[in-house]
Amino acid sequence: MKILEDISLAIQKGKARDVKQLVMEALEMGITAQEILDKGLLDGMGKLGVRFKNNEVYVPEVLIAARALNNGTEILRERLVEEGVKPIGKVVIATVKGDLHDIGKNLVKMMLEGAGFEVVDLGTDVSEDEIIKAVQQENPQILALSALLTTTMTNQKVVIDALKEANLREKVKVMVGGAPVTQAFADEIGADGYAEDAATAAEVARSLI
Amino acid sequence: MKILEDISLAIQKGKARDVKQLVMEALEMGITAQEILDKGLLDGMGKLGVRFKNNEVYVPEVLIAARALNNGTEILRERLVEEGVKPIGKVVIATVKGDLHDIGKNLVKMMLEGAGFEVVDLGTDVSEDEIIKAVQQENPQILALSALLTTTMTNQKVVIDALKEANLREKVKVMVGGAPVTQAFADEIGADGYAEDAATAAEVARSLI
Amino acid sequence: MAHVFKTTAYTNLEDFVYGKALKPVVLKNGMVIGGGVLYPEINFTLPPMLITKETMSDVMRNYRDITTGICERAKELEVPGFVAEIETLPPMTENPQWGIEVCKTVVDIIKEYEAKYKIKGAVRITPNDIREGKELEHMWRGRHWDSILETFEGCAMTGADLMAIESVGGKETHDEAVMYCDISKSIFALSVLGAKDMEKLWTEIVRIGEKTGAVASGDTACGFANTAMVLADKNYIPKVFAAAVRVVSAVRSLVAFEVGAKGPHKDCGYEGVYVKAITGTPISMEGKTAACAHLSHVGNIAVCVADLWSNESIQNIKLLAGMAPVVSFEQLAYDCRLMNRAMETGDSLLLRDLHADSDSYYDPQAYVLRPDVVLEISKELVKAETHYERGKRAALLAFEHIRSAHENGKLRLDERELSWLDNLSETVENLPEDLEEFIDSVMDDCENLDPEKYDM
Amino acid sequence: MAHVFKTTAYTNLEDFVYGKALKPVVLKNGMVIGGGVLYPEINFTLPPMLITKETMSDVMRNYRDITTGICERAKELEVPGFVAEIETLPPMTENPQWGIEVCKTVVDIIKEYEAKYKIKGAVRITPNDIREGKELEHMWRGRHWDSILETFEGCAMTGADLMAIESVGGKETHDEAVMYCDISKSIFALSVLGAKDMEKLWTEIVRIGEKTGAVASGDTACGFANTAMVLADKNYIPKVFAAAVRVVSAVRSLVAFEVGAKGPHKDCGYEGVYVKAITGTPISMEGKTAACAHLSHVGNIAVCVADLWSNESIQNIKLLAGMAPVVSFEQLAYDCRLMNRAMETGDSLLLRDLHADSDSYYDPQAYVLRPDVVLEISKELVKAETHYERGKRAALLAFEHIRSAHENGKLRLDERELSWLDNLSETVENLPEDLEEFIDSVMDDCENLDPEKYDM
Ligand code: B12
Ligand code: B12
Ligand code: SF4
Ligand code: SF4
Ligand SMILES: [Zn+2]
Ligand SMILES: [Zn+2]
Ligand SMILES: [Zn+2]
Repeated sequence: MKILEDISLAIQKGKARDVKQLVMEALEMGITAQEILDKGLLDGMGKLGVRFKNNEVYVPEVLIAARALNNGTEILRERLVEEGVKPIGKVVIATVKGDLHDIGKNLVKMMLEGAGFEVVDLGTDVSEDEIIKAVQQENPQILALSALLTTTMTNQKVVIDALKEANLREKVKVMVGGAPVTQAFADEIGADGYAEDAATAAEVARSLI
Repeated sequence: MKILEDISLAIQKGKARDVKQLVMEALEMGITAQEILDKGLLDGMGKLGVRFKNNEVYVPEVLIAARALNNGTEILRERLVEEGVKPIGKVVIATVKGDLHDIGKNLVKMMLEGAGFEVVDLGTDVSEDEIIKAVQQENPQILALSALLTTTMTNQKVVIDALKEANLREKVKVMVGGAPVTQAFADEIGADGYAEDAATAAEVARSLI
Repeated sequence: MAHVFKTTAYTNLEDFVYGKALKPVVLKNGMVIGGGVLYPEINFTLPPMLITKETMSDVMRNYRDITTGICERAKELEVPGFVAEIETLPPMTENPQWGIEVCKTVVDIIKEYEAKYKIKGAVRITPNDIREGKELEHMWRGRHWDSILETFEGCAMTGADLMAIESVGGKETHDEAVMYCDISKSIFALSVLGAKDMEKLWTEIVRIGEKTGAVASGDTACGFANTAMVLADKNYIPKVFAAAVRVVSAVRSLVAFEVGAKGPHKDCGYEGVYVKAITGTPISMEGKTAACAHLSHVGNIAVCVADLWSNESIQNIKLLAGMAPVVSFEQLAYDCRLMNRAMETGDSLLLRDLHADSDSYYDPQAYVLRPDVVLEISKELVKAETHYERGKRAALLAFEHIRSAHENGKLRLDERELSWLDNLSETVENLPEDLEEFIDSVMDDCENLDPEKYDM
Repeated sequence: MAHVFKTTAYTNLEDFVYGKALKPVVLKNGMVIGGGVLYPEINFTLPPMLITKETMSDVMRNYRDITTGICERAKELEVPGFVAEIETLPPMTENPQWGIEVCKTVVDIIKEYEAKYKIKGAVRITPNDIREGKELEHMWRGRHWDSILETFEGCAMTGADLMAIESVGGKETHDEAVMYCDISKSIFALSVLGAKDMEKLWTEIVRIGEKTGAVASGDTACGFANTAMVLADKNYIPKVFAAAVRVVSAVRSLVAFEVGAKGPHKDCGYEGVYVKAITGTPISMEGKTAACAHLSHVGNIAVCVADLWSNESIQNIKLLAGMAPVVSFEQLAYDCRLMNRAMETGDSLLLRDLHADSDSYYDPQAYVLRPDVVLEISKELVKAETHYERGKRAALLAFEHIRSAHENGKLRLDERELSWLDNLSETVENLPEDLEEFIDSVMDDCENLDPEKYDM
């Protein structure tokens, strides 16, 4: 449908105001919120994500599109609830204890949101206790852990062990990442997923649920 | 005693003929084989070992001294048995399966012999089965494993696991080494000792028995 | 009182070369940095492990082994001298006694080798700046601030020769700037917040230097310009943005020298070339041999005016030849041998220019490190009076030089970069004259900034 | 029929420089090795892991990731071309289908990048020589021999551009020679056993080249000269011995060219400089950037006449910047940029000599790699008629040049080295004229040698 394509394009161009306008029009035309979300907003983010992965657009462009996306979903929110539509999944994300690097984590968050996930960001330097508490409260499908230091990456294992202790390990998939982390390390500590960059992280997250 | 000092010096200079001569004289003088061995032959090797570690002599010099040492112990052998003297320990050494590097292993062997160990050398590319068999037959205090390839170092763990299987792990201390091996790797696979070079290997071996 | 540099120390391109600085730094053991020899500066860090009370003996073993390995290789290769940098990791600054213990371990081994084999080595201590995160009370008082200063003083007393830091004043704001490529916010973070913090912090470091005899050396804008560089290298942000941030960051890093730092400026601050041009103090730089720590587009050009040549950082893990820090050290030593040989034969300017010309066409971040460009920009930069004006001018000068280089076929830029170049220049041109007005216009939009921590 | 080189290809020191060879090698994709550009040659190996049927998918993933990482970086840095060397590990030669599969994986990715982004890349396949150990039946027939040739042919068919090996004929004997610093046995192992094996082996490789279009490139005397170099570097054996072995090893490595190899000679064979001097074919060399694989005393001088510049080998492990092979590749790329820039500006001879002079004073192993020394020794070497005579002469020439350099203050040698120099020279001077007599005098003492495997 033309209007959904227009929404998708407006997202890709990061035009928050146009997105707002078009989403309202689409609703008036009687298109379901679900369809507007999937074929308009998320379609746009998805296409931009591909272009990001191919080095055709920069992060600020994706961030601006993500803002536009938020604008759009804001309007849809009520209707989505009415229609009983749920986000495709919920992710709790954090940089582990002792580690203050957050740029990588923020990019992962951005791409996850762009892929339709609801993301709860606990910030940086988050202890295993805080993470456990958040998992209990938020009940996410996925826990995503970032670490940038060779002296903190081991804390990803600490969190996984704490999950086991708390009998939560089976309830949540764990994804790990960050510059020093490798697939081999992820395997070794018993994580369910690993990705080298933010775009791949979103793909891996989708494959995990 | 002067003659023991002379033996020690002759060893250090690698003078096989002199060593032979002097050892016979010492025996005639009524010095025990034990004393000739410890304060003459092994003393010489020990001193040369220190100079080797300090980069004052080269490998060929040590090898030639080792030959002289053999000459000396050859003569003492019977008397040592009579006196009930045993070598300070027995070592089985091998380069693990898939790996043909033997220079490092040979140097370790040389330094172990110089330190008074009896060494059984299984050669290179030795499977875990062959090693187990040798441990059963030779009953050594120490098993020394060398590996030079990142793709064979893991076989050091394979051997340790096979020892456990065969209920031999408690009977023998395992030392590992070779260029890619580290103390951390040694700890990880449950080895008892690690050394970075041949001179240190002899020290570690002594500390293990 | 802060001394603002109003002229450049270097006026002649022929004098502006690696291994020689107008104001060399003489160390206790007689090594002269910037005195005619390019020395390696080796950096290292722990392999994957936790740092806790329980692992402390293992931590110390690592530092001991690293230092011994390096000294041994220095002896083998007859290196004329070297600097070892210790960048503490967060727990070592939070528990200053740990950081000081690490420093002592390294210093003692180096001194032992110096006594035994006449290997000349020096230690640079770089406490990591822990003034970040949820628990930070204030930038200039409280637990975090105290720990940093305690680490400096303790390490200086234990024998460290040089004191450096990669301070983070303004970084919370600059992170946002980088992600959105917001050049106004970048200028605000660097030349307002950063400069303000630098002045406070470096006044203290200089004081500790006077008290202990350690040299207050310099402060990298890593959290700013290198973050941008790494993101640009991943194609996450435009290179012209990262190049401009680099030049703007010089304004911030200079502040240490305005309050009394003496150099050598720290390795990972590529803006050091501007610091050297303006102050005449020696600098450390890192390039291709630091690829172990981050890939970059300035592998060769980085050495052009360096006085120390660094690998930035490498974990203590085993490579085929041996431990990685030793490997890095050997690579640095050979690079320095070549450069020093050319110094002896009188070919240093030629070698400098070969290095510069080999990189500068391919990337604007390399282009703004060209010795000729650095001198030209520096001469203009020092004409501006305030840090804010300098910040603006730095960005504009970078954009101008990049644009004209591109027009003259001296620099390749693709379409995407060109359109960012236009937008960014326009933004800077339209920034207000007045500082207060500028601050008002930017600060509201700074989500992560807590002005009270800066007494604002 | 084997062609014995009676003159050197190079007569003029001015022509003998990196990046240019008298007989360049043109690859299928148009890359010309020795045609005026120095290219990086990147080598890599697996991280700690076993190679079995079960781990094969992981093995392939490693090679895929390595190759993709390198191609990406080649694109980013706009490298004008590169060679990727695959040295198979033993299980991959024992099961040729594995080696061929690895080769195909690497070739396919490189071709994909060439098609998509015009990145020029070539593959050198180096099956490891498995003719060692207890189960070996014969050097030139049986399972081991067949597997090697099968790996060559399979990889050539799957798209490998260059074929190389580090063959081990005579190595069992040379190992003894090295440990005892027995120069006679070294000459026997290299110029008798080694030369004999090389002739058989390379005749086959050249044949496979003719059949498949892959280039028969060259054969490193690694198991000989690099073993000596590594031991000398650890101070286990004298450096003058290792230096002489290097020159003698040229006699062996030349045999490949006598039966039709075309170059580029393999990276880790530093004797390649002699091969280039004599044959005019291009060579690969490795120096400081190969410190990851082994430390050495020839970090700079190694590049003087190189046509490919290599890192020798690095495991696929993670460094702070990213995977280690990518890091190594970036370092090589910058080295090459510098050298190529000097070629453009006409400064290549100067840069060559700076590299040579920076190393050659410190170590005899570096000294015998000086371009001037290489040319002089080569000219004398080719006058000897047989491999044995050449072997003897190579050692003597090395000793002479080392001694006179020392006497003229151009090379530093300590006392221990000098006394070995005297003893070793004397030994070689007293070797018999007659080959049979020589063989008789040495062979008895060769514990590990089984002459039947060599049809002797
Ligand atoms: C010489 C050598 C060879 C010779 C071996 C000769 C021989 N008879 O041993 C030859 C040419 C045959 C060879 C073959 C190969 N090699 Co090789 N080889 C080397 C080289 C250059 C030196 C090794 C050496 O002898 N060092 C000197 C000795 C004294 O040191 P060391 O072995 O480390 O031993 C000391 C310590 O480690 C310790 N130690 C050793 N063992 C033990 C045991 C115990 C219990 C203890 C406590 C201590 C200890 O003490 C020793 C003395 O101080 C290294 C390079 C390097 N940097 O190490 C490559 C190297 C080990 N080889 C390598 C490779 C790839 C190979 C081949 C696969 C090459 C090929 N593609 O064909 C084959 C493999 C053959 C096989 N199946 O094993 C790679 C390994 C890469 C990897 N993935 O792991 C290396 C690292 C070279 C490189 N940089 O790429 N190699
Ligand atoms: C920027 C930076 C900083 C900034 C951080 C700013 C910020 N807000 O994050 C500052 C200056 C604060 C900083 C501080 C420090 N840093 Co720092 N830093 C860097 C640098 C230059 C870039 C990191 C970055 O942002 N990269 C860009 C992002 C996009 O990449 P990324 O984080 O890898 O994330 C991507 C992927 O990894 C993945 N990913 C990330 N997280 C996750 C999570 C999941 C679940 C998944 C699936 C994927 C995923 O997707 C992301 C996007 O594609 C690196 C160098 C480098 N080469 O990485 C050093 C580096 C990480 N830092 C280092 C060090 C040493 C420090 C300090 C200790 C320095 C010091 N001594 O003071 C402090 C530590 C502070 C602390 N407690 O954490 C070292 C680490 C060395 C080590 N031992 O491990 C590095 C490697 C630099 C170096 N070469 O030495 N640093
Ligand atoms: S570039 Fe590296 S050394 Fe410098 S501040 Fe950044 S992380 Fe630290
Ligand atoms: S030097 Fe390295 S690459 Fe060459 S043969 Fe030896 S081990 Fe192999
Ligand atoms: Zn640094
Ligand atoms: Zn090699
Ligand atoms: Zn190689």
